[in-house]
Amino acid sequence: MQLALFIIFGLLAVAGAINFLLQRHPINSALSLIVVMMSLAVLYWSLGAEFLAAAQVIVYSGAVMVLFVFVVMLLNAGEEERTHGSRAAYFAGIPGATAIFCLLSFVFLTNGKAFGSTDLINHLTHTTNNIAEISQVLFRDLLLPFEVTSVLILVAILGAVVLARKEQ
Amino acid sequence: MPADFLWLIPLLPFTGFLINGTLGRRLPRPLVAAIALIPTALSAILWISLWFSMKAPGAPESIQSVASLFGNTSWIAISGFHVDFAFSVDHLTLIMLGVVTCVGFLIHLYSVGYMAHEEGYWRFFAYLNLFMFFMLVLVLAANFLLLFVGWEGVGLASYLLIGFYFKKDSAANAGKKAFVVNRIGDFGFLLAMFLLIAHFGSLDFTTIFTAVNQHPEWQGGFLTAIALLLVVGATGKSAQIPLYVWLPDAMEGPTPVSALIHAATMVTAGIYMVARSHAIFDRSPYALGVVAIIGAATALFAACIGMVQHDIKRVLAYSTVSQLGYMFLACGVGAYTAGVFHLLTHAFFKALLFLAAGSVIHALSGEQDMRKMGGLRKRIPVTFWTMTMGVFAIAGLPPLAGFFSKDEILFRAFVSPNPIGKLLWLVGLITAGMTSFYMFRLWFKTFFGAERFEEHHDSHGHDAHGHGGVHESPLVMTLPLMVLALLSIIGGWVGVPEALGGHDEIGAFLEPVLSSTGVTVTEVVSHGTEIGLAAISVLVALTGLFAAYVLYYKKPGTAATYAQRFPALYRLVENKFYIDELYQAVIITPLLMFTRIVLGIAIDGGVVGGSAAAATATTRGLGSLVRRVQSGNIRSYAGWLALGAAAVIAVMIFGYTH
Amino acid sequence: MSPNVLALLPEIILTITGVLVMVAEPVLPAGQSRKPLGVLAILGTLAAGFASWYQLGFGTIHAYFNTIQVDSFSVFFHLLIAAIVLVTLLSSLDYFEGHASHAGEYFALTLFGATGMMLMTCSVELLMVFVGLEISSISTYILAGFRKGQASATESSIKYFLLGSFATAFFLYGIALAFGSTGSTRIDVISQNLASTATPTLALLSLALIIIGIGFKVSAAPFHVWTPDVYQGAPAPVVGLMSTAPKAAAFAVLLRILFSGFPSYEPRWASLIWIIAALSMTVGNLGALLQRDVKRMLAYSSIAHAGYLLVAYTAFPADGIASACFYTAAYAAMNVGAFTVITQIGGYRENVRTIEDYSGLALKRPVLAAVLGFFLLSLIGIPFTGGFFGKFYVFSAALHAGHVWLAVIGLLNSGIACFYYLRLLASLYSRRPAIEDNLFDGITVTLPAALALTITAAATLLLGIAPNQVLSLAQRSAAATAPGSANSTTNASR
Amino acid sequence: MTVPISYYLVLAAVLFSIGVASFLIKRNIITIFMSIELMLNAVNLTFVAFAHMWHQITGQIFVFFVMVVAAAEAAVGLAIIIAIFRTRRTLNVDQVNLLKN
Repeated sequence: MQLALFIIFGLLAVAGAINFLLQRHPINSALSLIVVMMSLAVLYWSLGAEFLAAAQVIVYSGAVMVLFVFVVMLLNAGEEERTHGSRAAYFAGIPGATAIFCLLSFVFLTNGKAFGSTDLINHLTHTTNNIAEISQVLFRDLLLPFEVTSVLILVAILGAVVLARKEQ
Repeated sequence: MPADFLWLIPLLPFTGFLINGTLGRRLPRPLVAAIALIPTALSAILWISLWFSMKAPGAPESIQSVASLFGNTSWIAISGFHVDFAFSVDHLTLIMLGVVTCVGFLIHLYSVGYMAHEEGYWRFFAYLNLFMFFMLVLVLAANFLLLFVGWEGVGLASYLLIGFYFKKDSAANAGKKAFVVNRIGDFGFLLAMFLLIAHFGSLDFTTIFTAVNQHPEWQGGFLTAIALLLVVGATGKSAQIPLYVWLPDAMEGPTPVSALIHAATMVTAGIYMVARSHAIFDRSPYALGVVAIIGAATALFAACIGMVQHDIKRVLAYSTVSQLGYMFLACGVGAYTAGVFHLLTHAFFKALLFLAAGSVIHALSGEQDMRKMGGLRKRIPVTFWTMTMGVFAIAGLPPLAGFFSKDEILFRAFVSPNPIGKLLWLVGLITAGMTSFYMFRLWFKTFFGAERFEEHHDSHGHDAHGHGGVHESPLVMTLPLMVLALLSIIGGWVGVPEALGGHDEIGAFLEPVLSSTGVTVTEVVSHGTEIGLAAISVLVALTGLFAAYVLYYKKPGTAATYAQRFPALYRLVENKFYIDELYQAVIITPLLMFTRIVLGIAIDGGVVGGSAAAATATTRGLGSLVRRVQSGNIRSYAGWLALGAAAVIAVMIFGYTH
Repeated sequence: MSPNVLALLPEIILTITGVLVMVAEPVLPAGQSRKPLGVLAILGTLAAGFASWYQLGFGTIHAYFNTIQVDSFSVFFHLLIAAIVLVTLLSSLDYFEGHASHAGEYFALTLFGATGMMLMTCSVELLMVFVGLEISSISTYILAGFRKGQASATESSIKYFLLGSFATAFFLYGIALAFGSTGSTRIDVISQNLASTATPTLALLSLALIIIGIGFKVSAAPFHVWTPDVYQGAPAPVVGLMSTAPKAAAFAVLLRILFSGFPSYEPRWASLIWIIAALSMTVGNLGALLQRDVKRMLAYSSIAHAGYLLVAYTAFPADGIASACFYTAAYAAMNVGAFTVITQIGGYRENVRTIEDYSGLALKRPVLAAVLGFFLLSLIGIPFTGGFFGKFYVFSAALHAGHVWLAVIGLLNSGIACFYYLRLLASLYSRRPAIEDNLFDGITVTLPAALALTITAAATLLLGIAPNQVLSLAQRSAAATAPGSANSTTNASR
Repeated sequence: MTVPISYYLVLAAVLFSIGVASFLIKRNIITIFMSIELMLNAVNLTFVAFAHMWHQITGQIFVFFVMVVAAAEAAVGLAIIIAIFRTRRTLNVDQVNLLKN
């Protein structure tokens, strides 16, 4: 069943990503991205990260992407023109991106044996409670990063206020 | 004098610099001059007392003093390697110190008169004191790093002083050129230092030279590499081929600066450095050969150019390059003593010549072109007589200073085991004749013949003195001239060779420092040969005198006729063999083109970027060669980032392991 | 004091001051000067600096379940960052007077950014490094666009932001793969587990991606493309800050990751760093030759200096850390100093841009010109300045490690570099062309700015005359970070 | 039926590369920014896969932090985009190139 889930939602994610790439209207791109994120949420679930899956749906698709869509609407961004400001992006960038993909896949596949396979059942039986475990780590071992993110958010708020405010 | 006071010698001028540099602007001129002169005089007095304490029987051959800055640690300590802020004095340093402090003081004194009407008086003296400080650090340094600090420092001070008239573009450019060319030399010096660290784990003179002396089996190899790199440094500072180009341009600075920095002291730093590290050079006949050939070639080449210059200071500048070539030649044949001896006498007569030239320029309210001089002998008699001493000394006529030192070099070249020793001697001899010729040319053109200058009464010429009228300089300027003239006469008597009935005192004095432990065996030659060689060189000098006499005094038009007969050759020499243009064409332009093209193609989103914007940017300023390095497009940048990322990953995964 | 508080004392002080400034900003009436807030920020920074110094007396402190390791290495960088921020605040205290209403937020963001940078240098947990990096990056993205009226400022901001986030994704990917190959994100555990990892190529890949991310932050070639544009458009005091402090923090992170995390892979990463260093020096210096805009030229120069600094990384492990630390300090002193002068000359409007615009400065403002000249000489690497010893250490360290050619390339590059620095220097001391004679009339060097200049000039000089003080601190920090030392320290907390 | 971890990793690599490619190809600044989100999501998948492999919850925690950071970045990024739109009246990235050599 896990394989089926992987194939279906993996393909859906890739299809969403490609659609994201090909769509010219920002809204369509945003919606495709939401498809990718939803599919990823399912894959998280299939890897035993059910809390993360929920957070992915709520935070990412729900909040962050809504923000994007909101700004697209606000600025009334229409279909993007295919201007040709940069040929370097094609001559250098696309081969670069392809090469990155090839190199990454090469390493992943050659090391495939060492990674082993998913073992959802074992995972589920061994880890009693995903959320309890998460809070154990989050509020103990990684307490400091958690606290420090408040500074990060403070900076973000401050920045958004400064930048978006109109000059008097 | 206790060793602990060594650091006072450089520190005194530095205080002068600090005071004048910070407060000088608000102080009256006499006070500025006093602040600059008194520390220099004190340094000279300290040198004298040092001299006596080291000449005393039983005195140590060298004394060391380690200054600790900010606590008792070494100056720099990196794991397993440390450098102290240490000064040391031995007999070689003592001679250099004498030249720097005494000639330096005389030139300071002269400047009081020469610069009296300049704006930026305080700035000038502050820079001059700064120069003294760095120069003294250079000669006192007990290790290569501190020597390098002084080395760079004098370059900096020289840069500031050449560009002293910074409102004049040519002066600013000359300063820049001097700086850049010297950096090329410093590159070699730095590399040499790194090699020294790598091989000896130290930069200390004593440590390194002791190590070399303890290992007679070290021949050539890395020592040659170090020596050659040091030579690169020395060619930069001492204006030798191929890095001599900055020195003639450096004449844009005030004349006392030319006398102090570009004749007597700073430019000899290269020779000092080679002599100082002779233990290394002695092990590398190859490097010595290079030094000798560079020296001989420079001597001849610069003398050629000097023969046809019209600017009085430029003649002296090329003459300096040529004389420095002699000193290099001396070092190259292993005759370090002769090199240092010539350094000493040259400091006297060349400083004299420059200061006298400055006095001439001062008299003519800034005129430097010899074609507009002449007949000055009666108008400025003190300058004339002192300069005459200088000219005779540099021409190598006995018994003046230049004769003994130059003769010593030629003799050493003649008897050196170097396979081309005789050729080097011949080149030196020809150069001696040319030197005599162009110096007497200068002498005749300036002081004899018809008066070709105009009487300025309200002019503001080069140095903007604006007194008007041709006049002798004040005593404060002529006094140094007289002292230096005296030194130019008697300065050579410390090195009269035994063949001529002397005792070669300087040779004996420098023996403990410069004696070769190596293998430089000289041919044993009779005193007769030595006297014969001396006679030949005197003859050659007299020939030069005679030629100049005929061409520029007896029949003043002849020189021009000869020039017309060989127009191409004359133009070639007059334009200094087009070396500046050559460098521009071969090095600078290709470098700029390389940067523009390579960057344009390799990094550019520009060739590929938007065409309309590219066109405007291209026409807007940088010329058709300039490709836009960066297109300004975020996507292009991301493209390069992605490509770079792929490359980094590939190198990391498949790359070689060093 | 609880070890947890002690370990984060400087960061806590900075955050509290930042919050105070941020809260006070809207309370102050609209027309009133924001200088008191700036003074408050300066005091906070000073306090943070002293707090770091105080930490030095406690040896190595581990806190927050080993996510934080305060040792002489982190203190070194803390002090450096505090000093840079202090100078930046001093030089920009009057920068916004009469121009923008949100100077308070500028001060607050600077303080928060400093918090992030300090956290980067003292954390040994990659998650913490990531969060710190984001704090510092986001605040600099915003600071870069602070002159909102100017189109170039917002453009600089968006370029920095988009490309910065792009690079952050690579960095994050690197962390993910490091986690994948070792099962941990703590640097010391990574180092231990690497010995037994079943997937060494994955570890290499992760290191490559981390180097890409950090390489972007320190603007090393080939990840430097953003630098000139961003520096040109951003306000001068901010450029002074972001060309030094976040870079210092990123260099510190790279040192920790390479020297403590991946020491066993040294043969591989050293050759990569070798290439990056050589490329950065060359690209930076050749690029700078072509520039007319001074800020842009200094941007290229900062690329080149990143290259010099990376040379130190190839000297593993002996002198690498110490010389890298020293060079960072020397570079920070002279670069912040140069930008402080530029801030004073250009003012908020920044109408003195090109090298030609600077011509004749020495006639009108001799002291400013002399100070800028001094920093330029240090950037060239003249003795008696910090720049000289920085280069000297770095290159001699590289030679010790046997990288002769890298040192040669570096020296050649520092030769090229003097061309463009001298172009500016010569311009300062040249006669002014008759046009635009009033360009320098509006310059007023206020007391805080003069103080900032004094601090940087004194630091540059001191590093050139008596480098041993800083060097010994750098060597202590090296001892704290060198491979194998992590295990020998004692745990002060838990 | 189990799935090799490497499949997940390759899927993440695919998504990451598509993210990089869209950064290069997209013209609208907002969508370019979305491409970064896509890349971050790919990294998140990697984290989750490794967390599963190592039975270590830290990997999952990381994803939380990435989400927080992404949200913060989004707030700031969109504010910058609004500021850019105010001065330029365009969102086309090819027209944001005042600063260049």
